[in-house]
Amino acid sequence: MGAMFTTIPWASALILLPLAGGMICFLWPRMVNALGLITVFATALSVIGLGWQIINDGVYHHPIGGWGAPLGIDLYADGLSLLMLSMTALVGICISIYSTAYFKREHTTRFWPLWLFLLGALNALFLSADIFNVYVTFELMGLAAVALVALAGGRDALGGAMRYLLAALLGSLAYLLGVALLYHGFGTVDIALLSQRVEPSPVLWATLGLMSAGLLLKTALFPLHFWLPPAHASAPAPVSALLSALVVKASFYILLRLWLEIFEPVVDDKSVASLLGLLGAAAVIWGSVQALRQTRLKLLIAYSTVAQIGYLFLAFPLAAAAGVTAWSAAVYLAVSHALAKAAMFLAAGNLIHFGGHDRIADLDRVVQRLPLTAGAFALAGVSIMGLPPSGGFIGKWLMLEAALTQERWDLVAVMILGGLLAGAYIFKVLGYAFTQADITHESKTVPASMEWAALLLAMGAILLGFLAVPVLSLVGIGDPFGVSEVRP
Amino acid sequence: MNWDAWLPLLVILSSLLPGLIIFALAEERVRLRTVLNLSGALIKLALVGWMLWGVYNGNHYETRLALLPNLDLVLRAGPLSLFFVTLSAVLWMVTTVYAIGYLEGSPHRSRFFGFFSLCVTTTVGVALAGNLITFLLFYELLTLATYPLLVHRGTEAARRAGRTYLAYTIFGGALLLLGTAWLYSITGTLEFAPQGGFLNGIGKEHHPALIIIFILLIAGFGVKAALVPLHGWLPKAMVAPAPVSALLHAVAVVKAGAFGIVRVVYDVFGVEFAADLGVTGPLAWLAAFTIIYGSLRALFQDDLKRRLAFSTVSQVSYITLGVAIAGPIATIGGVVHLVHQGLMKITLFFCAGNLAETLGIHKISEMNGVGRRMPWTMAAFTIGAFGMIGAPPIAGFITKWYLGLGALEVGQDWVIFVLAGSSLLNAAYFLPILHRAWFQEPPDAWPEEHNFGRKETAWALLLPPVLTAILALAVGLLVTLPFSPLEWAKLIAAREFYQP
Amino acid sequence: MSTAFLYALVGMGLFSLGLYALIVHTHLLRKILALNVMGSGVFLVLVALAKRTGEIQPDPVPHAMVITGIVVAVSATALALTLTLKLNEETGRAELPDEQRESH
Amino acid sequence: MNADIYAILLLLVVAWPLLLAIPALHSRLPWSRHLAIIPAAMLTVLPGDASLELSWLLFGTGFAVNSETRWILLMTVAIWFTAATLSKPSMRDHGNHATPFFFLTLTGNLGAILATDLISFFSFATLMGYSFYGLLIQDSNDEVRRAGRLYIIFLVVADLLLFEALLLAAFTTEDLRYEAVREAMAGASSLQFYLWMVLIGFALKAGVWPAHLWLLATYRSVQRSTALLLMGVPVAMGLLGAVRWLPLGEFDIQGTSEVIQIMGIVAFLYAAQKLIRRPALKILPAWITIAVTGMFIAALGAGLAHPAIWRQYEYLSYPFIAFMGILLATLTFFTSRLQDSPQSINLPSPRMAAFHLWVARCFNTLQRWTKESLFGFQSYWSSTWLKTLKQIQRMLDWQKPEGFVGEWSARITLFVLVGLALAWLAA
Repeated sequence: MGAMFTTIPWASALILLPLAGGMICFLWPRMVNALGLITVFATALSVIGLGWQIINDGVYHHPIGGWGAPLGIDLYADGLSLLMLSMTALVGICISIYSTAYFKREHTTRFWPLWLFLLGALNALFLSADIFNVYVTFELMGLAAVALVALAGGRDALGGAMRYLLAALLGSLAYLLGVALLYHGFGTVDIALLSQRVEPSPVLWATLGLMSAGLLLKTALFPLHFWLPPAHASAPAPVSALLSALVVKASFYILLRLWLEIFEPVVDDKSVASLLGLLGAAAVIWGSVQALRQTRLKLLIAYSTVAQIGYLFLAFPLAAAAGVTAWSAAVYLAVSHALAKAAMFLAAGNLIHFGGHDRIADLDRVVQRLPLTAGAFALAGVSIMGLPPSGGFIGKWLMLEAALTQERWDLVAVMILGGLLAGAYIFKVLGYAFTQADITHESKTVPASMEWAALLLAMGAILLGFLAVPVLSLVGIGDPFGVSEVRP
Repeated sequence: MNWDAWLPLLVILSSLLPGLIIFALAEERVRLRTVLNLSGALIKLALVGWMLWGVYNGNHYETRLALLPNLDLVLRAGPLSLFFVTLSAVLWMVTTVYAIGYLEGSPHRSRFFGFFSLCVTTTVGVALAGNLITFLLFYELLTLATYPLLVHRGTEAARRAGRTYLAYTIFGGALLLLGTAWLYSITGTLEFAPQGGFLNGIGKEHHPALIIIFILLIAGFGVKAALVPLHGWLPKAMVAPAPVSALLHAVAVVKAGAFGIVRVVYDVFGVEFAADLGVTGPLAWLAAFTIIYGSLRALFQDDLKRRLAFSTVSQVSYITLGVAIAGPIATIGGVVHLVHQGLMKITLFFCAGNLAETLGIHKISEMNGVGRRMPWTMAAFTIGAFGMIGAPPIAGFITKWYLGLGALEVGQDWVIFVLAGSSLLNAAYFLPILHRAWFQEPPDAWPEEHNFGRKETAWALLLPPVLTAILALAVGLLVTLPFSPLEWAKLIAAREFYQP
Repeated sequence: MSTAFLYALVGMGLFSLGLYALIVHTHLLRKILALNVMGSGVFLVLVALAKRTGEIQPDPVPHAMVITGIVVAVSATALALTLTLKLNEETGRAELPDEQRESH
Repeated sequence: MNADIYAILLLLVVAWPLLLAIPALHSRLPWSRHLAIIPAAMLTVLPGDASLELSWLLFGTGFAVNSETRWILLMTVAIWFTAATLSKPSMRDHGNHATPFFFLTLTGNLGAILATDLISFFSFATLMGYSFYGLLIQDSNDEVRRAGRLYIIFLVVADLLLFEALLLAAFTTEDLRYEAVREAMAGASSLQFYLWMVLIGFALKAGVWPAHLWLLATYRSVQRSTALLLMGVPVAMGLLGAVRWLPLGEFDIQGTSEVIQIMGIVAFLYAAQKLIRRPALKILPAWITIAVTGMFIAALGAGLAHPAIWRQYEYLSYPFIAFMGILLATLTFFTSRLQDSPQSINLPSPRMAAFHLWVARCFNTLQRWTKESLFGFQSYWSSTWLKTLKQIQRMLDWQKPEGFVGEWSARITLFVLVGLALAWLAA
């Protein structure tokens, strides 16, 4: 049984299942909800299967069709990929459950195929072993995401989608140019091979610049974040959740991989890492301040994403001396942010669904009627603020530890300040849960599945605070952070 | 199955689980909610009693869960933790009864009692924390659990107070996080150890950093302990319902901060090491200043609860003062005040709540002759007030006695003058209240009188303050009996702080 | 300077030109065109650099990439055009709307 | 057997009036005020010494009765009995708000007499002192209230001083019974400090000149039964406390003892001078009290200077206090009977009024200063120079009320301050 379990090509299933599911949903629009849910659950099962394989046998490597790089498509999964895949599966399930109740009939037929394509693209991206595949999955992901944003219709959503599309394409093209140069320079697109072959050269520098620029644009790092708030704020709630939780993380994941495997060992100069850290710090402050200034709930959450992405980049300047700790921190922050932010957007969706608007100042009537949603928002907020016990706290703690061992007081200050600002904007919303408002407002009921989906995600973000030891040991499989240094 | 290892966790669960169930209860299920509340409180009391007996006989109770690599979540029941746990368990019980009476018929009770239970859960967690990170975890949770209680009324004033509270506490939490992480990066451990065992091996070059860490930690805890100038939130927080104020001032928030200071000085740094660093002296001065300042401000408040709040600012710093004087006897005085102040202050707040709830009295200027209308309530108030002044044989006297002796013992005679000044000011702001209540003629009509038949007020409102007042008197009168707070504080000092 | 390198430089030029146009122009159609120009530039670089080892047979891999890239570019352009049309229906203009306004 | 009865009786002396303080109880008992004194009266007439150790109470309490305390007890019982008779013509005690305070004060008084150690004495004296306030102001007119305020201020300060003295004693010796403290304090380094704190503390409590102000004020204004109690409660207890707390008969304390003697004599002369100038009849007993307490203080000073003499005559001090109490009470009783007309509730003397004005002003100024120093920074910065000048002027104003500096009260204050400074220097 165990043997059979390990022989199934789970990784391929991870990509093919959602793509096939998307096609079927497209062809069979009547049962789209059921089909979609089945596909998502099957995909999640595949993640468990793959996890089983990786935990038992170590790093997973699979050339599809036996072609091998550079022409064929290689699949590669280590602890880091597995974590990302699990995150995608978990968030995906909750969002899928939420979506069955959220969308109207005519929207479901469009939502499900697009979402399943997006899921397939994400899985493929996390499993990719070569940089060109990454480009293709980027594009698939990007196009599906843009279409999903446009799903809401209306001026804001279409404008947001358009902005997003332009930014995504620009980022992809920059990245592709980088791929071209890398291939020209070192003759392969396989990440593992590249990491053996690269050496300092002008080509490498050009590549570094182009790829980083493209990926930063896609990750929406300050000051390239301009497209994110309109897109994330105007999309339908589950789509916002997907974008903020998963899509942004995908490009960060690639940047992380490239940096770890290709650039970091070669680039002696610390200025690039410092620059990334600086931008991250600026993002934390700027995003938080902007979030605090917003009067609309979804924009607030979107700007919070801008800020939280900044945290991830603080790991770059810290990695030089405290590699494992810093990277673990970034990854942990990314995952807990995914759970928490998805929960937040879903909660916001509930509030909008119930009250018909997302003006923060008028939320009081709404929040009190939806205690579960308020709870979800609050729990997610705890993680975003980095308060214990939550995944966000663990991530922040590790990051602080890394910064403190190197006495990077500037970054420490940024982290602390970011936490304070986060507290301010989270409680700006939560304060309305406790006012004495008359309930005279016109309102619709919110299906229980929508409330529970948000709450489950938020509880996941909290629970992550207690799972640091197993999760970090899982990430360690395959030694993705390269250096096996001893912790202080 | 070794139950000893899970007892601390069970103590926490005994209020956590009822709290979570209460959240899910419908508003009108009063009976079930009451049963849940009270049974949780009783179970907790029983567990705590069991552990008290065990620890007295030298047992150890420790729950340990992995939180991070090399960093565990530790719940440990030592004498000091149990001291605080017992206080919370007993006063939780009393306050629950009071809250049930106080909130009868008001909206959002499920929410209230849910957060109420969470609040106690986190307080007990703070008490049982066996290392700094566990402490930090529960300390931050405490902030989150008390916020909904604070703004429970939902008025604009309540929301403003809530914002102020958060601004202070989240800032304090950030300082604490920074200090904790920094300490960890230097030492690689955060375990509480008597005499700050793990810091003794730290080289001289780290001493400046350690001083800053001490300041950070004390500032972080000082926010909740309302050390001047970090006390601003406390008087504003008076908009909360009376049981919340009572809990806030006597058990949960303020006390958690003071307890944190005790932990930092004794179990993180170690009192001798802290004295070597030269940080206890300034802390003592700050505490002394807070004591005087709080009393001075209290003089000018007409709002009863605000006056009591400033009185808390002053009184809680006795604990800090006792700890910072850094002698065995002063330590006993400081530690024992954790319980003494709790008993006295909770009595005063219950009484203030009774006045507001029964007669609509919120201001001291409205209190004329109230002693004739509500003799039992005001008798309890009188005991609390005299205790605060330090009149023998009430609990507050014992504290001042030990603080004074402790200060003499280590040659810090100036503390005596601070104590005297504080007593004088306490008398100056409590005696006029008592004079009004007992000796002025009552007005023709009270501001907003509720009818309780022949009784002076509802039983659930009357019994708690009377009980806590009797306790405050009893712990002073029966101070030499075993298991009295003072004897237990001596046990703590002997076993944990000043081991031979 | 080899011909291939010249082509690559031209590709780079196209890329830059497209980028400039993308930023400067407000009309969406122009932006889409600019993106396509950028794409062509990248493809040109890829094709040109395929002759990288000095062998007579060029490397097939970049060509495969270009084909994939073109497919992607076509679908992206299609999506972009659809969005432009929708946006035009909604606002009557083929430009990006201003940043979100306060009220709906 | 006999010892058990004594033990129960000793406990009852204190516990019984305490129990009666509960309104539900005393309002149901006839002659409750008299009943409360019964155990004490019984103890007075029973022969022999007895003691009771209550080690579980406080830091270990004890009650004892012997020939010395019996004198005091006798006096106390007599005064309280008279007061009870005077104050309550009716049998039932219903709705009188002062009654609980009557019982509480009684408890404190009896407890303080019977207590065998410093802490118990202090505890009971505190109970007595604060409850007595309730008796003082039961008439609740303005003058009474002013007098009550004076009383309570003196009481709080006295208690503070005694608390500090107690701390010093506890720091020196573990055993806080009277004899042990006497012996220990005689050789202690903090002796001077202790000495002065005890003296000033009890002088404030007993209304010894120059702290006689509250005594005069209250004596003038309260009703007859309470005026009677004044002699037995604060005055006699203050003197008793001084005798018990001071390290008398142990050690020759040069210098300080002379100062004390001089102060006592000055107090006596001052009161005598007043008496010669024939004050109103009603106030006469108060001045006599002040004269007598002055003499007593002088005697204490002598006792401090000559331990041998003190040891020889120590046994006399208790009957002296007792007789003094009874005498003064009787005097009070009769003078008030003589003047029992409505006009005798006389107006405050101009001097007293000035003093009250001064106290009120001081208090207001203190309040304003504190307020300004606490909150005034902002307004200070924003205010114009003129405003600041005005503020300064206002702050200076209190120093020159018309004719005030020529008044006694200022000299008295100065005197107290000098005393304090001396004590400080001596310590």
